[in-house]
Amino acid sequence: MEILLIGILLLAGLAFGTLGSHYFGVPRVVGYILIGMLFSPDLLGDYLGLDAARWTQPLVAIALGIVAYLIGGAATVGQLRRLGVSIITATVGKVTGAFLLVFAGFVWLGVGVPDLPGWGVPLVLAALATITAPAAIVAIIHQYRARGPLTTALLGMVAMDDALGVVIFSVVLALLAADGVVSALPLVVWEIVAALVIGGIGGWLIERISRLLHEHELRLVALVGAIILLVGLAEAWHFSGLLAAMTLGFTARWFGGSHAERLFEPVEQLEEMVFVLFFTFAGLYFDLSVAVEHGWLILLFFMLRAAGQVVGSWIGARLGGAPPAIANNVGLGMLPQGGVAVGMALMLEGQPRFAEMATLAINIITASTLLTESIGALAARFGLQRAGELDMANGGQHAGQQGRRNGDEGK
Amino acid sequence: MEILLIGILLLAGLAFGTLGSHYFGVPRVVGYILIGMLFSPDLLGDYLGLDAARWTQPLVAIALGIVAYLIGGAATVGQLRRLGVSIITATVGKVTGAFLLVFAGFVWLGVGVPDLPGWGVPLVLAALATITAPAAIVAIIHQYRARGPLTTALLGMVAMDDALGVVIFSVVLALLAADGVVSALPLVVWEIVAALVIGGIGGWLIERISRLLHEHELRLVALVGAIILLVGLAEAWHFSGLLAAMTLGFTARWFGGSHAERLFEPVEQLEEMVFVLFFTFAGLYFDLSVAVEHGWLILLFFMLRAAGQVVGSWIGARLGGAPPAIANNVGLGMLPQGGVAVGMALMLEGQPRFAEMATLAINIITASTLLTESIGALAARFGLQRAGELDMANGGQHAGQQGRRNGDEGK
Amino acid sequence: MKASDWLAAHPAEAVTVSPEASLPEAAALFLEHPEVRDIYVVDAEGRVCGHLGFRRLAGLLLAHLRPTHSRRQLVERVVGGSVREHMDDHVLVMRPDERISEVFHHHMERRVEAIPVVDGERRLLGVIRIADLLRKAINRY
Amino acid sequence: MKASDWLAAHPAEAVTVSPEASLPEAAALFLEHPEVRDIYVVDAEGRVCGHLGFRRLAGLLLAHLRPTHSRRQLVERVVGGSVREHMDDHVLVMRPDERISEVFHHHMERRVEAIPVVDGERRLLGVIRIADLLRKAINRY
Repeated sequence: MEILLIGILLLAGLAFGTLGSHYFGVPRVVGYILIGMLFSPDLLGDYLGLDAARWTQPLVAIALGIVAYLIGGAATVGQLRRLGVSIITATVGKVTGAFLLVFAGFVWLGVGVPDLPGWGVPLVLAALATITAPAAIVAIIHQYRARGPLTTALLGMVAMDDALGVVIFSVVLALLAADGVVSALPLVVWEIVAALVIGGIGGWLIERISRLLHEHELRLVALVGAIILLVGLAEAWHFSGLLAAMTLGFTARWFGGSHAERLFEPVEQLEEMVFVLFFTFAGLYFDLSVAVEHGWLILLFFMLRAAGQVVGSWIGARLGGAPPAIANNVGLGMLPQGGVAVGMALMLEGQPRFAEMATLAINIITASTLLTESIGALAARFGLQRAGELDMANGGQHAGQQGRRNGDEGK
Repeated sequence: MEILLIGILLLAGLAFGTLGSHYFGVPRVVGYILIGMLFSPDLLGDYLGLDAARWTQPLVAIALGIVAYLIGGAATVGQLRRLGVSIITATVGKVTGAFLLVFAGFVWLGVGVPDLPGWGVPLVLAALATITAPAAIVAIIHQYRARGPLTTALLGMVAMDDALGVVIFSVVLALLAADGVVSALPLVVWEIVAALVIGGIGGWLIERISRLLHEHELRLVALVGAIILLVGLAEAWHFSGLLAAMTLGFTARWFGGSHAERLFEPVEQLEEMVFVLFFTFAGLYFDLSVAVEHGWLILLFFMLRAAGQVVGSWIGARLGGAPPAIANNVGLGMLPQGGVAVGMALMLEGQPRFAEMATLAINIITASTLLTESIGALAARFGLQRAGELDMANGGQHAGQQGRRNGDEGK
Repeated sequence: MKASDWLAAHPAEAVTVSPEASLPEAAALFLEHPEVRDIYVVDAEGRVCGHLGFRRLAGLLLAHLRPTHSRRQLVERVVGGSVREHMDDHVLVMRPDERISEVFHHHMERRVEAIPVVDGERRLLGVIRIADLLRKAINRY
Repeated sequence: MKASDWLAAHPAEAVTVSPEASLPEAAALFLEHPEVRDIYVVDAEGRVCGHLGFRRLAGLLLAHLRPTHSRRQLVERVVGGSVREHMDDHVLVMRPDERISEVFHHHMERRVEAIPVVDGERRLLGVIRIADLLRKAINRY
């Protein structure tokens, strides 16, 4: 039955996502999530007798490894250096701001679950709050032909902030696993250091290996195999698979020299499939009663994250020497939340101790994704417009054009 | 643990396969199988505490669906028509000959297992005997720059015979499921007809859908999603998923008109990964004691299949009007056995009633694959040489050249 | 910028072929126009009905140089056939009043180097070439 | 046929660029040679150290026309950089005594249109172009 469910989720999610983006201009993600919700146990799932639980966990772990690999490979050291000081400081400020405000807010409210220390849930939500999804922002920039220093800053920041988010989330998970006990600190250190070392060695190896494989198909086997192996090792030896996969990508890119297509293109083609799975799975776990009961938590998460990243990125950008026109608007442009955060929340589901927290986190993140993917696009547009980087005269005809052109094609 | 095992199998299999083909000129398949054997319970598997059982079944079903889709999409109706009468008759003759001789031989010997009727095991082995793997043959043709009517015939035949094999195997499985009871005949008809109808409708749909998806990544989601959905439906509604997936490919190609890259290229890139999984899994199931005990069965299978296809293709080719130079040699060129047959044998493992037969079939097919992939290449070379289609002066430097060139690359 | 405005500023003519032409005939067209990587198949009424790319054609005519084939490629190698059988009949086209930036990326996805602009009857008005877009882009730097 | 024999019969010169050149400078080279899709990056000693393809370059300089970016492409779009940073430093080359049929398919895999032939010091002796192979192939038909 799991095969059937995955097939349905992939196809129906894709159909709903592309139709939604085609006719209503919302990101595809929204359609993916809604389809997942439709097949959740509360709605069709129970009725159809579908059950996702057995397959979800390993699939999510591997899929998250694939995304982490791509995040790690986004930039070389040289590119990071040339990205510009203000983009780096603004990204760090944005991530720190969102993390601190969400953490403080949820600690202050005392949101928690029985199995975990009081700082557990706030810490996880704060880590999840640091992630921004690039797709909606890039689409807005394309649609309105935005151009200028704010546009450049936004593009650079959305490319980079996931990497920080992965590091933070990995550390948070390691801390939670140790339960805050000081004597468990060596385990925390192991979880992080082993991930960095093993991922780093793997990156060097996979770069060497990929030089010997000329065929796209064989490189795909090697790269996906390496990611799966790493995720499997992480499970067996208790280190952070997420961090290890990101390190794999980073070191592979580093040793690979300038040209990265060979190492990343085969895997990039799988990314959309991973996201369809993440979002539809997240939708499956969506529980209307939890969402309604915790509606104010969702709103609070959204507000704290937004406020935190607007203030944080303003401080960071100003410290990095960016002009006010950038510093004032850069936080607004980065609201959309997405795949990586959802995948991380799903990963929590795997460990029994975290199960209750996972349900809460998945519901908050899923609802917040729906919210930020729609509002976030408006906010990004507003920020870019305020900075005078939009070409309003020519923008905004996207949906209509697209519809007509598709009709023209084919025989 | 399953994640770890799959990661190990993918990477180690790939490494061993490519090294073997690089240094010893054997097909990669051989290395894949040997790695699987290395991690089988008899050897390292037990020691490392690895367990494949839980994951294997759904993975194999989906992977076989992917391969069947590609087999179905190999040719359009127009291309089949222009393939030439003698290629078609020779293929049919080859498949029929191998099927009949293997079936007759094993029935005569009375090879069976407790749970099944006496004709069960011979029927399954006969169906598995009809498959030929193209890779080793194409490699020989390329290596020796073969050119001529026999070369053309061989290329056409290896492209087509899998499709016949899939049909035969699907019918055999349906018959076995009905246990030969006449009252169960409607179920057999349903298993085949439903597969054709549902696969056909799916092919039409997926062709329509793929016209709307411009991005490679989205088409990959749609195509893989459709295959998974079909395999899942087949499981739920008890029709032949293998046949349905092949029909999906065939009708998608048919409705898709001439240009098929859009519909097949994204999936073709996954084929090597599927084969690495198939062969290493098959190696996992390899049981030395079974192979030794049934060594003479393996040899018999090999001999009967070879004799059947040489005689069958000779008759078929002559009936189709091919000159003796082709008819005499075409059967020799098609010994290599491979991925599809191995995948089919693995699929038997999924149903408890077939489990005992599956172990026997997997061991026979795996051993026979090892045998035919090495001997088969020699036989193909011999046949082509006898027909005077080899360019011996220039051939056979492959391994050495390759080694040196790789050393030249890079910085 | 609209396609019609672009064509007025950067006129470029498409190379066309009949669907009944053989593959070597199509190859000869590419060799006559060494800068071109896309030719368009037009029917007897002059309507665009297909696209044939240089790499696709080279892959077909040089198949014997490749040591691995998918089943699809095996059949293609054995069977041959006219342009009609190997063209992509799902051509992305632009209308004169469409904006280049809205359409261009689909063509990059499809790995083509030129975008045909057609009128309401699918008759070719011209092509927009990536090379010309690139020329304009580097003048910005 | 050996690479050296082919080059003697079908001489073709490679277009080269320095690793320090800017991307627009590299683009200008492509526009000067409209039939070329591959340029080779050679260091101060004249050794081949990289390859830059037309589509790769067009993708970089026309990134603003694309509505979706991978993270890698986002960074590339923001950061820019010289030819050295965007070239493929893993160039497949041929030696004069290698046979074309043994090497050609790796180049098709890599989606390049020409194979550079280099001497023992990795200095360019010429290129073997797919177009010329195609010309020879269609003469067989």
